[in-house]
Amino acid sequence: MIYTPFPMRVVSKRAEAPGVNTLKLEFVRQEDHEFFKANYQTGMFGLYGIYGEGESTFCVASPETRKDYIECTFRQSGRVTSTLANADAGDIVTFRGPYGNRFPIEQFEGKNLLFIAGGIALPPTRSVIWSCLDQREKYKDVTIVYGARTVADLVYKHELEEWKQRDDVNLVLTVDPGGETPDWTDHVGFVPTVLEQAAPSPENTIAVLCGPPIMIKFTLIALEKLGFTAENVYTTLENRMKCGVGKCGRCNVGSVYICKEGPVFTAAEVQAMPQADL
Amino acid sequence: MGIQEQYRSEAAALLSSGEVKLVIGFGPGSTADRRRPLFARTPEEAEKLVLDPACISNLTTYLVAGGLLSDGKKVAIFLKPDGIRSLNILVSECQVKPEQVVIFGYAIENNEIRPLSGRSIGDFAEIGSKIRTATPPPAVQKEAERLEAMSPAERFEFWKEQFSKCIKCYACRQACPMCYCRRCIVDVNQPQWVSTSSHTLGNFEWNLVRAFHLAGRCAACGACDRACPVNIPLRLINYRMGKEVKEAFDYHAGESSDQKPVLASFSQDDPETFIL
Amino acid sequence: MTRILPKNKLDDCIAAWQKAGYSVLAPVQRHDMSSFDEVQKASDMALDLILTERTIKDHFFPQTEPLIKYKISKHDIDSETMTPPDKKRIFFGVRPCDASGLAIDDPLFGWDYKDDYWFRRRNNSVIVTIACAEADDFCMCTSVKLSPDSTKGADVMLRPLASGNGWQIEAVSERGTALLDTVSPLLQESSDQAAPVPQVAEKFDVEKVMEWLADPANFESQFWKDISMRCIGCGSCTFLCPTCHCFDIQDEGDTYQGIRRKNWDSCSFALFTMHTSGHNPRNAQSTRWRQRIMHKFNYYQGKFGVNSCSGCGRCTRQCPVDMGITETLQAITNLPR
Amino acid sequence: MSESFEPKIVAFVCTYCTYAGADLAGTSRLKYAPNVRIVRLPCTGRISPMFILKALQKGADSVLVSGCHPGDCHFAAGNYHARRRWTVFRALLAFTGIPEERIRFSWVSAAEGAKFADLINEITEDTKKLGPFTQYQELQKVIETQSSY
Amino acid sequence: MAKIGVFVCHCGENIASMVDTATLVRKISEHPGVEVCTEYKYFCSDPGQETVKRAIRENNLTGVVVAACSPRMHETTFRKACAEAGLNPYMLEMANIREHCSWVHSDKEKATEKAIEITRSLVEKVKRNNDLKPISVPVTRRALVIGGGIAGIQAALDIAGAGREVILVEREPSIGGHMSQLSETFPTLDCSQCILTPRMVEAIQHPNIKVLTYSEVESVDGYIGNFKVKIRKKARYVDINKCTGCGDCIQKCPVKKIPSEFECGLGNRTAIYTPFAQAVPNVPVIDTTRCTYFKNGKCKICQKTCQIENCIDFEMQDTFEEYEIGAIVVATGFQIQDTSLYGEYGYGKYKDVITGLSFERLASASGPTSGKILRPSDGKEPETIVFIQCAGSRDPSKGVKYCSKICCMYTAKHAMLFAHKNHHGRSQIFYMDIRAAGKGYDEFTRRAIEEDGAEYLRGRVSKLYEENGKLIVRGVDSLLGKPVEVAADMVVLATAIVPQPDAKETAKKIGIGYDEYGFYNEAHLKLRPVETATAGIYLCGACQSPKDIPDSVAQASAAAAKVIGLFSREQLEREPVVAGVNDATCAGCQGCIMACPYNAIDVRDINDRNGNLIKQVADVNPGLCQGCGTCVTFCRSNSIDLAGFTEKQIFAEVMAL
Repeated sequence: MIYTPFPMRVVSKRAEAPGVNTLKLEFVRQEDHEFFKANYQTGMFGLYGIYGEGESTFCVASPETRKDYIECTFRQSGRVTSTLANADAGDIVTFRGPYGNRFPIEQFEGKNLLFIAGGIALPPTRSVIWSCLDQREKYKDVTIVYGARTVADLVYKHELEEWKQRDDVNLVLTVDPGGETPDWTDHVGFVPTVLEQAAPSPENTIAVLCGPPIMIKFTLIALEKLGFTAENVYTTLENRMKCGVGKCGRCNVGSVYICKEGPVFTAAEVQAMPQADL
Repeated sequence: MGIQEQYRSEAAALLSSGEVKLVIGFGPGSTADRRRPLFARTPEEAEKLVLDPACISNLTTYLVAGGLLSDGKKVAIFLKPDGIRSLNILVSECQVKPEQVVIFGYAIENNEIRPLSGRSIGDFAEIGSKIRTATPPPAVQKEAERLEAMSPAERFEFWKEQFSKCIKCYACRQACPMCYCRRCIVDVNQPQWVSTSSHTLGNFEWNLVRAFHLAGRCAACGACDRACPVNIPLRLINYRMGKEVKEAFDYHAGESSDQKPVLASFSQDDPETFIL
Repeated sequence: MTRILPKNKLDDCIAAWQKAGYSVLAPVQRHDMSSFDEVQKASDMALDLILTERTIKDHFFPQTEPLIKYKISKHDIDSETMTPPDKKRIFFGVRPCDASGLAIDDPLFGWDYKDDYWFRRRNNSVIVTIACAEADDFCMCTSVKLSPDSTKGADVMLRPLASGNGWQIEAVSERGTALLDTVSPLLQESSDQAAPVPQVAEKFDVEKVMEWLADPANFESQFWKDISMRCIGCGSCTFLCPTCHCFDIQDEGDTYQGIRRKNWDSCSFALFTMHTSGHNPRNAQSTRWRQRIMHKFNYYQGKFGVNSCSGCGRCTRQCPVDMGITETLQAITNLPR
Repeated sequence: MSESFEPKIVAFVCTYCTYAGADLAGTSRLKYAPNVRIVRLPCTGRISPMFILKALQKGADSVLVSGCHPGDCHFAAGNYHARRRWTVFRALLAFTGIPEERIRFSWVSAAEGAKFADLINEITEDTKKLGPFTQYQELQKVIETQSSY
Repeated sequence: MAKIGVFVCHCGENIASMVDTATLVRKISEHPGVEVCTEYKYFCSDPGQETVKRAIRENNLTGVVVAACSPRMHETTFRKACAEAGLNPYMLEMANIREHCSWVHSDKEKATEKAIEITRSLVEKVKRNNDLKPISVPVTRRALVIGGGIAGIQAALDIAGAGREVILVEREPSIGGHMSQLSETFPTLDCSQCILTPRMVEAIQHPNIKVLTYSEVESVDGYIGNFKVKIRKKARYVDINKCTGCGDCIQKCPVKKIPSEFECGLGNRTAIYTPFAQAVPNVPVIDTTRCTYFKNGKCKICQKTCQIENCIDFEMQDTFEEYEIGAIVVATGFQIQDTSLYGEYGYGKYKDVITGLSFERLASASGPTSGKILRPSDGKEPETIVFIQCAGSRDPSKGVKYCSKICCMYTAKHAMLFAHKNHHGRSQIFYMDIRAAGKGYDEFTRRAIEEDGAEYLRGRVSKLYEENGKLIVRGVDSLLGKPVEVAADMVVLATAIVPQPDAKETAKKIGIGYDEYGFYNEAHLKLRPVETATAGIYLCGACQSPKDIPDSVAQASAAAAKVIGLFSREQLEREPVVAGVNDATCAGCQGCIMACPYNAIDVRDINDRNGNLIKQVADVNPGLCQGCGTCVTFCRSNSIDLAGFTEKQIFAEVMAL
């Protein structure tokens, strides 16, 4: 039935940043796994739950090239996320999904890719990043610009290290002024500024941008300055959701149900939505 | 000049002099017998103000909604005695600063409007003192007595039927001037004391909690009762709570604007006949 | 000559339907409230009501619905998906606006993912609409291009006879035809005329309204703030609306077991869109009221080709502060262009 | 009601008086009915009416709320505040048809082990006579089926 | 999820004999979140605690439930064990399956079931416990001693002697208390004044002691280490700093016939007076109810007499002083029972029926008769005195169920004093029992009988009347089983010791508990006899229960030792069970502020970046908060919560039952 989730087993938990954890989940039942494998594409999200507490929505942070498991990264804030954050290997949680649309990565083929993320919004970006890096040959230059408030707030530190080491990835890391540690050697500055300094070429380039509303706003301005068109910038929207399937009305913004017609939109599509409701 | 015209012109004057930023009164409603809240910001809008015996809502609800008074500016409001009583409670609970409110007081007697003299809450001490001796509406009292005469099982059955109708639209809460909490207990989900589901058990919890929270704070304006779209006689339960604090603690909610909340105070001689 | 259902055959009709395995639900007045509830005989029904206070939506999209029952044990969780009872139902005496409401919501619940809870109930139900004989000040079906005798959403259409002795009866769907077959001996042929359909004045110009709403420039108009200033933010208009369909999913239970439920929710509530971070995209009552109007008369139309309003007027009828769709749309209609 | 009905009684007690009184009943080896489950709070002032409602929802047939005698509160006045709340809450429950006999209030000091034991026995006996609180428990059961007409 | 360790203690056989611990362990092991569940004979033993610690370390436990005895018993023990194993000590809950279960039930199956439910519910609670840190509060090393009787003086001297400041408050014009009224003291018969006066002087001269006489505690706020005490200094109308104690004003005062309270009405005083000659400080006060000037607006003879300018000031007002205090010793003493309750003994009707305290004054060398035992009625020396013991004490009908403890001894003393002063005198004592436990006490009473001829008659007096100038005392000698009738010249009642008439009000002001009579409650009769339930407030002397001088002094030194111990630290660690406010949801109704018994909640402004007021919220001072949780229950929006007993914890506890 429509609102019945899959049981999932926690394989491992990783602390990413203060209050931020990543859970790696595996399917308990084969048929659920088959369903997931058949349907999951990068950009989609799910409802992660614990019986007794409820469900909470966040993206599938693992790429569509790795479907043996689901990874999700979330900040601990409400009732559900607080409980999920306490989950340990072996615990049973639930997953409902995958829901929503996807990043059309086959349309990105043969193009340069620019990933821009801020803070806890790296997970959705990371799903696309790995989906592309796992088929590296299909894409041209890959640039990742990632920033957080402080060094501690950077998530996926081990993967950042890995991307840094790779010579087929150009990683630009930054933290907000005041958020650096004494041994910090990367940039200090807000993402839009650092992006402008890095000045990636808009030529034949697709940008994927995820972050808090304020960052998106200023980064879009920066991208525009750099010559990107809104049609070539993709982003994901995260609204409060309950059903995930376009019924409950919560994520309705303008004529769009984020959960069904999103969460992936081009900047042009986002700009067409009533901004005040975002 | 009738009272309506007098208040209109006075309201217009307050607005044009800038003494108040807003006048909250009544205007014509969607049908001939309905009056709706009217917010006048200009002298012209004040001309639309209506005051007649159909103006029964307690408008104090708007004083505590949406940070209306947070800018420190003054607001004028049309209030009946029950509204004045509500205002007393809101002042005593630090939600409204009395100097920010200009009152156009009126009473409805025998289907006629009678003006109440005074413009600030301090001028209405007499209204407060009358609460002690006021008799509740006979219909409410009669129905409450009918219920009290029942066996507990019958009463339970009565309320079960009534509460089973509840749809948790929270119109009672939203209409009530005393429900000014920024986060209602029912919206607390850690822990979820009151279930948000509107099954009868959840409805029992919700209505009991609300009644308890209103004990000694209800001005008996009837806003919740009128607002309820499924006609639960909420007034009865609030009346019964008011009666309890009156009889047990000689407490009369809204008597003055400097009362201590009944449940935040005590007397060593409070009754305790039921305690073993 | 048309087929009629004589009033005095209604009891037999109910009996026949019950015998055929149906529960019969009809307008009733119980515990100071009118709603649809199961009846056993004609005298249980309150068919003279212009409109029940509650809508028949309650029986398709109940205010609270168990979805999943779960039991928590140490290493496992037992969960059992709950389904609505598989019970055939007849809704007798539904007003056209309420019946239309169901039809309006069908595409939403069936959009891509099918909401089984809605459709199981829809499939089990036969809607017997009775055209209105009366309307009140709040009725506004004609304003949304429906009418007091609209057959939208109906399986069987009844029109009251001028004599008051019964109804002209007509099946308007296959399901309706099948239902009438079960009671065909009770129906009569008659030339009795149907009572005139009440005149419901058009209160606003829905075309004009839709046009104004569609203009992005109006989204941030001061109009929204002014019109909704007295809105106290309760959910009664949404909960008594035959088409409003927003909901919440909540787990409820104790340490050992519980039920995941689907509960009505309302776009009027401040918490509806509140993120856990505290950010609320619709943080003022005016933005929430705007959402309600926009959703009903712009977004829904764009998505499903129909406005999400059937003109029942309940929103105004029971609003504690005398607001409602009619007032807002009237005001939009009268805005200077 | 059947002979074998064993009522469930939930007691909310303050730690300084009644909890200690129950401890004294223990150290004095006074025997009383095993039907009570004690929830320890610092003071009767901390005992919210919501606790009582939730206990009833969890199937309590009676609820006991108990603390220090007036004047003896470790926290000076918590029990006076509590007494007012109980007065009001009790009236509320009574008015909605939840029998007063099922919600009991008492003062049991740290020295009154015997009183505690007697009280539990008395409440257990009284509740046995009243029978299970099916009215309220039915509401809980109905949760599963309600709306499924 | 949570990893909870549950440790089921057998407590030898105490638990295991009535609770099937194996079943308990099995059931609890199945409970979600329980990582380890074991049983053991004595978890409180060293090896038991080691087991707990090891389990915490090995399993990375996030919480511990010890199913054993009452938390009042071993909570501290296991908290310590948790801390030693690296777990926050507040991640522990005790499931009381002994006092609340095995010891009180006799049906093993039901007891086991109950133990399971108790334990489960605490497992659910502990899952929601939070790491808490004890709260450190600074200690003001200044003590307040309330009451300047022998107990208060002793406590003050001991604390001062340890180098700490003391404020000694006495409501009478002089310190000294009841002891200053006594003639001689049992069992040594040394002169009361002789041993007391040096101590009074020592106290007033001590550099660390500030003596405030004719003063009363007005209010006490705050908490251990940090009390704020307001003291009312009643207007004396005589400047204490200027007065030399010459006594001229007293001499000249025209109002001379005021019955002296100190002399139990057997002597007179003036309107400007010191209660007794050795008063400390030796500075008079004016009794405004009797002073001619205060009554009629004329007189001022005292002022005219006084040689010091402005020393007597009729305009003087009560003044208030506030002190920061770290600890309080309550030594407010006692009163004797109102003798008007004793119609059958003719008190008030017959002048020669007097109380024991009056007898002390008659026997005192500094008393109204200069130590001669004379009848108040005619000033004649009595030949026969009847002493009636237990006049009120041990008499439930008079509201005194207890033994006043000192009467047996002082009656024996009185008989002896009488015998020493009047060699023909005859003492007849009606008694119920002779209670003479104490060092030298029994010897003392024997001496009264054997050497000084006190005649003890066991029995109660039923009637007392006057006949031919004699007081006829009728009673029954219960040993002989015969009625007795004694013609006495004087009757002395050993009246019951009762709390001060305003003892309950005082207790409420200070914030301590009292018993049904008004004697103050100690925290534990045996183990914490000088502490009250309120941290930082201690008791000594007869305010706690009737006591003689040795006991009062001993208790005073004990209380002083507690204070000195407290003052040995600069910081004090307190249980972190305190309330906290959620600023975001607080509606600022301020009900909690009014409800808080400790005035621990205040209003705090929330401003925006530009400093404009957004709203006001409640703000708990964790130093003042004692953790009762009254505010939490009051708060309608659940915006206050109490650490250690949070809404989440209690909810979980109830929902697991």
